[in-house]
Amino acid sequence: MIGALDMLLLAALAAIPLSALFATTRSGRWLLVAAYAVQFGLLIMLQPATAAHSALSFQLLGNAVGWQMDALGWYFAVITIGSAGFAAAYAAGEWSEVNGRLGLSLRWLYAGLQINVLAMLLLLASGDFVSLFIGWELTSWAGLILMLLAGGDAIRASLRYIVYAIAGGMTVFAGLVITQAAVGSLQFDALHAAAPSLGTGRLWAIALLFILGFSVKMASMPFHLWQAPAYAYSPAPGSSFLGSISARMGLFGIALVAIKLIGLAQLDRLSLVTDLVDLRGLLTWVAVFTAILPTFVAMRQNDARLLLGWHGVGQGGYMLLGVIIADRLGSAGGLLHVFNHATYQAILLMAVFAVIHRTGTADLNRLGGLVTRMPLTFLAMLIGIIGLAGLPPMNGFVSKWMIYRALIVDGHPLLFVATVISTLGTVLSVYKLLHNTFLGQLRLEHEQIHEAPWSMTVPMLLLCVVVFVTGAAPGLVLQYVAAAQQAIGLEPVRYILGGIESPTGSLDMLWITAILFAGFGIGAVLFYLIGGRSRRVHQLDNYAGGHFLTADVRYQYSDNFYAGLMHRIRPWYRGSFEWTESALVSALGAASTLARGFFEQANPAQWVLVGTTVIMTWVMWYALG
Amino acid sequence: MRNIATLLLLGGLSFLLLVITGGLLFGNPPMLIGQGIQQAAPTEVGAANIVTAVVLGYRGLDTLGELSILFAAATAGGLVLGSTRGRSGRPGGFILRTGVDLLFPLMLVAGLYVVMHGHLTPGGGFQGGVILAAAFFLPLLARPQESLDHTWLSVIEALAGSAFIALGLAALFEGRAFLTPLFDHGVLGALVSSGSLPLLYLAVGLKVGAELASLLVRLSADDEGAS
Amino acid sequence: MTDVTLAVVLPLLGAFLLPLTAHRGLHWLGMLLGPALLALAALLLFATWTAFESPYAIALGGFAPPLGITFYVDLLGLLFALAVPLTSLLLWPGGSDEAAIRQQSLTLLLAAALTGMALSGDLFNLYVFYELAAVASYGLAASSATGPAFVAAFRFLLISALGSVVTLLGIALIYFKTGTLNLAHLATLSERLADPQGLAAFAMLLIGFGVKAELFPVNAWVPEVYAATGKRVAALLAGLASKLAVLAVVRILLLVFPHDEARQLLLLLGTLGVLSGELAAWQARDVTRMLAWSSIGQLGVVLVAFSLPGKAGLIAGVTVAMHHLVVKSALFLLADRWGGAVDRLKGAATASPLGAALFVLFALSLLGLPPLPGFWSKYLVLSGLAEAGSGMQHLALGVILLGTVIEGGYLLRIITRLYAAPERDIVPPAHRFPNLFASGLLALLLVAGAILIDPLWQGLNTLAASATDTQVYVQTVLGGKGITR
Amino acid sequence: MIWIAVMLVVLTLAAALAVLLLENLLAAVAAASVVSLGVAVMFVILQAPDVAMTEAVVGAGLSGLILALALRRLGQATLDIDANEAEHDA
Amino acid sequence: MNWAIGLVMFVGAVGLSVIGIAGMLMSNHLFRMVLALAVAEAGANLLLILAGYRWDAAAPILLPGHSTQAMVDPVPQAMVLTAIVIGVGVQALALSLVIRVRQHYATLDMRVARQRMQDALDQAAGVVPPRSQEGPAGERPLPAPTRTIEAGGPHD
Repeated sequence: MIGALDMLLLAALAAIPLSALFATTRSGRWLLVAAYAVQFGLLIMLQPATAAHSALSFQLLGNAVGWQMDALGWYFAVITIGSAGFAAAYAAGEWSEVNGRLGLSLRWLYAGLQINVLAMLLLLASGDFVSLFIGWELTSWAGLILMLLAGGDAIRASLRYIVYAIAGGMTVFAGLVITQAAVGSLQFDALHAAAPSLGTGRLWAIALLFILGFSVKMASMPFHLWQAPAYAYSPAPGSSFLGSISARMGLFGIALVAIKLIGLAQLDRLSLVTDLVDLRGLLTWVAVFTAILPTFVAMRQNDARLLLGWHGVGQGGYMLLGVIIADRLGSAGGLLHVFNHATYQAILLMAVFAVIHRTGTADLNRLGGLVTRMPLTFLAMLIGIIGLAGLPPMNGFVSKWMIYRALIVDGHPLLFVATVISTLGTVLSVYKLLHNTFLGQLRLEHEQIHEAPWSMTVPMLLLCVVVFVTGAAPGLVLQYVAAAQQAIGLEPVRYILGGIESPTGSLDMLWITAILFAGFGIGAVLFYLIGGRSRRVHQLDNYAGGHFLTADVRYQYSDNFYAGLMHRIRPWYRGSFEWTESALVSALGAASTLARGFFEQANPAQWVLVGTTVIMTWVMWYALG
Repeated sequence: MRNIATLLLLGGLSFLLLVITGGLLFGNPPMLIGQGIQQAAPTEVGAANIVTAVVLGYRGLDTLGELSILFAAATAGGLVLGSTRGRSGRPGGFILRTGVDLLFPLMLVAGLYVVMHGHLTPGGGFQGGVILAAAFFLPLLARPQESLDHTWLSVIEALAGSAFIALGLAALFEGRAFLTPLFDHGVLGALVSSGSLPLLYLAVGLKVGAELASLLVRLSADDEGAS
Repeated sequence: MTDVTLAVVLPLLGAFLLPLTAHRGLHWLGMLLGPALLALAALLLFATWTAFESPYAIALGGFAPPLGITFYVDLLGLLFALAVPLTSLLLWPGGSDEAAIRQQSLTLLLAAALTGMALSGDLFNLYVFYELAAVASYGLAASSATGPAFVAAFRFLLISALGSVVTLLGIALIYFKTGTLNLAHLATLSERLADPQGLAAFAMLLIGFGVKAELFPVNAWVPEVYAATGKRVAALLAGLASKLAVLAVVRILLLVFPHDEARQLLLLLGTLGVLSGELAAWQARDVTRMLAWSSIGQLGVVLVAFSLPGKAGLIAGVTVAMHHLVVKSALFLLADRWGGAVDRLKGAATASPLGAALFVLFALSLLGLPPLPGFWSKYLVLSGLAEAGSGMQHLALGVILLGTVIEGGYLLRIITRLYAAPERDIVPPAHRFPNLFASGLLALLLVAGAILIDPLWQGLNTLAASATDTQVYVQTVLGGKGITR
Repeated sequence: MIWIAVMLVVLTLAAALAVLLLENLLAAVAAASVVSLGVAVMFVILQAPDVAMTEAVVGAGLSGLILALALRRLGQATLDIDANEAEHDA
Repeated sequence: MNWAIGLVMFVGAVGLSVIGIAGMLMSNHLFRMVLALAVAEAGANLLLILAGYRWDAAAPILLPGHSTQAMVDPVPQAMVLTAIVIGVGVQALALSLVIRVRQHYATLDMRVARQRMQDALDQAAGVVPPRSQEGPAGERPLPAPTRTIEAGGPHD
């Protein structure tokens, strides 16, 4: 019996060859966008509240393997297919034509996008550890397809990515086999049932291995180095898709294994040094540092894509923080932030790639003043950065508010301060992005730039609507978040259309939005009542020191943005992680040279002797002991 | 420095070997299968020389493998050295030539004798084969210009090896296991006895002789020049 | 007429007769003889496989088992024996000049010897077949007739000959203590070997047979031989010959040395092999040597798998071994044209898209991407290690996973070069058709393995159940009248 | 009897050392033949006439001959190195 | 005192093996390595024969009238027969390889041959040998003589 889940997976599978076939023509690409719409529709038809089972299930090597999708997976799947659909639509028009002419393989791009979607759906719909690992590995490798497409810098970044990804995958693999050894089965239920009776040693091993493996995909500290370049250098649709959702698969894994299967009660058993630090405490601090550090790294970036990439890493920290606090409000905030981040991150990346599409560069020191040329893109980016910075009335504010609230209510003042520092960094760096791209002096070479084509602006603006609507009425999303919370065994958040209801303080975004707009309205009314009027002048229509300015004079430019601040924080961040990573690579190289020397020495028979002698000594030792 | 380390390791190794094997019983082996073979060989195989009974009967497959190894070595040697061209060098003196001429038939007879009596007395196909090879090779030392016909050598080599296998397969066609001795055992100690063993040894002798002769010729040949 | 001895004898016969076809216009016969005999041997083994009911022993020469040499026919032996003619056919050297005929002769000898190793139930007979395989592979290693090939073959010969001497010492030691050579007979006497002397004997055998199995301290010949010789030969040695040597070790381990210490030794050496092989491959700058070192690492995994006790270990070991046989053979075939520096491969995918796709498929399977068979083989090894759960085994688990990460690094380095834009329009050569065809066949096999993994696993279960049961072996060979004193 | 055995072993070991230590390779080959002969006599003492005969014929005779021939050929081997060097320089 | 013979021979067998192995390890001369291999093999063969030796027994040949006499184990003798022939085959092959190595690389030194092989392999693979920068200065080829600056050149 083919169920709704099978229909969805089959549709995603069938769309892969279609993507490879149709990606080269414009109408074909729109057809593919429609295919995503179909998949989205099929997904909506699934009942998110009850787990949907796949008809496909079989025995593999003595393990029952099957697929099922519960509300958690469904929530992530909605974001996945949505991001993919928007990315596909964004690239369907002129973007593909231009880049196709430049040598980008559109077949691989669209097929790769669809393969990613299928792999992620398989992961999100996994029904046991085998299917979880299958989905996990497929997701890791599918991401590589999108990253490799761009060539050049992307290849180095993707090599780095894949080494991290395999390391993460292998850690999950180790967790899997140790789970099997400890529990005797690879079913989710088996671990869930056996977790309370497992010894702490085993539990530590299982929890740590899974969490480490998933953290690599999340790019939590200290595994954060790979993500920004790997995602940033991918082609536009790939970048916006990967940046929106790909890394969140790690969060899904942690929510599933650590919180649902192992359970909070068990996690609390895992403490080091007589209850001083426990695993959850450790993870919250990891999450907080992941939120802070990459944000300040982002501030230093001069490539807009990298800046956003680093923010993606940092925002992941918020989500992990929310989920790992795991109270009603915090976990809801963390999960909600997944959706919110996906939306505004997609907008921001799309806007940046629209600028690249027109100007050919993402270097923040070579842009500026584009607001007059690309106003719609500017608007989209403005809305996006409001979301990213977590300011009302956009949706980023809601999820961040919930996480802050949870931190305060649960009594983590230090964590709260730390997250506020992180938000400060976010605000500063997104302003750098907006300013250096759109404000200031228009560069001479960009005089003739036009607004991005409609095929690119419309998806952006649609997403802006989503960001605004879900910001004003977060209840639309919160209902699914609550279902997802229930699915992983947490208390669901109590939501209303406008936000949260809780005894310690409610949030109603409808009111906040209304007040904000009322404020704007009052301001406008006052401005016009008082008689203020504005007149548009050309940027060059002013003069300084008696000199008329011409377009080739760079009278307003930015370089080394936030120099003072950077000077202050540099002692705190000297790239020690980069240094550690390269030290590891060097160590590997040295070990490799040693091993090579072993194979290439002059008299290979020497090793026979050494080996024999050592083995014989071992034999004697065994004889004596 | 490295040699000193090697010596130290070697000393350690020989010490360990001596210690480990020191507890072995010398001169009184368990002989689990040896005993059985000694009792069964006269009736099962019929060879007076029990070593021959083992080599060609009980462990006949090892002998086939051994022939194959020799063949493999010769083939690989041919692959490495390439086909030989001419041989040069001063012809041997009168005494050498005459001596070799005299020796040739003697060695031929001696070789065949050793081969054919392998099932009765010490000796057999390998030893005899080596003597045969020497018999054919020595004249070449005396008269470097002459050369052994490689075609004939390789034909003998191939046919003798195939004959060994064919003798084994014959048993297989009769429904018995590969390499089961054929024919009657005959009288223990007689020249014509122990079934097909003498035939097998003849095949071994010819193959070994031909192979070693071609190997020797190849090694003694001159280089093909810088190629 | 379906006696499996024929599978050993026919290639030998072919090898003896093949040089005759070099003369008098018999080239066509020479071209046909080898493949025909191998195909016949494969058919024979396949017929035996399909008709197989229960293990049986063949007393060669008709001599009652402990006295004569026996062949033992069970599913494990048949599986590996079947792999021999098939792989040799796939990697058949071809050609009709004198050197080619010699090479074919050696290939046939190698095939015969390896089949013999799969079936033999006698310690010294194993050694003889092993030596035959070794001598044939020295010849094959030198067959490309270049300076490096000669040096590499000589160094190979030295290590291997030294190993043989050590093996001979080991056999002498065993004979000292037991007075027998038949494996079944030895199995009944295995408690006599459960002391330091017995363990030393096992170590000696391990070092000897380990040379071809690319065991850790005696595998220095691997990279240079594979780099210096033809890639078909490398595929034959890395893919096939190493597996049969491993099988010999496993037979000895299962029957004669069922002690924990012997297993631990194997585990230790296997782990070191994984570590050294993968580490060395990390810095390799040409494809051939990268594959050679990676093969050392993979063989280490095979040994680690076989060191696991009981059925689980055997299943895991056979799976890893067979997977590696398919994948490494195919990768070496593809490296025939791509064996040079990694950096020279830029743009190879445009010249040979099918070859590049196959390379990616095999590399992914090697890395264990589910649902390809490589994943399942790795899963079986790792879950076995986790299950067994001693400290040493957990260490091995970690090392294998680390090895996979390193492997991912260097294999991806090749793959990204394949799909990169060609430099200065120098496009690497496309593959020759036979190589592409052979690796395509192997790819089909791999995909079939991925689809049929569960039936295969169940088949392996029955295979392992009988192969790990020493009693079955002893009963079958000695007929219940095991001579013990 | 025992003294003969001891003498034989000492002689053989000395010859084996000589194989390693003699400067002249031809002499080393001769020493290797002596080792083989010594071992062959030991085989006789150990009641293994077949093996003794083989060792004497193969080990002392044939192997010595092969080694000597190879040594002769090594001495007169024309070298490909000149061609190689030329290639390197080019 | 016959049993003591076994012990003496045992020492001889181990001694020969160790001397042979030592020769293979400590010598870098290709030809001598082959010689040492033969010595080591002789030692192993001797040990194998010892494994079947009975101090009170005769050679395993049935003579008319003595059929009841105890005999030494014939099986190791058969094995050693095989091993000796294998040994000589391997030796011949090794020597042909040595001849070829000598032809190609003009050396009988293992270290030199190995280095040249490595270089040749690197060159064939298109990988620059890393040694060329690290080797002692004396072993590096001297830089080609350059023209003096006065003669004018690319600097101007």
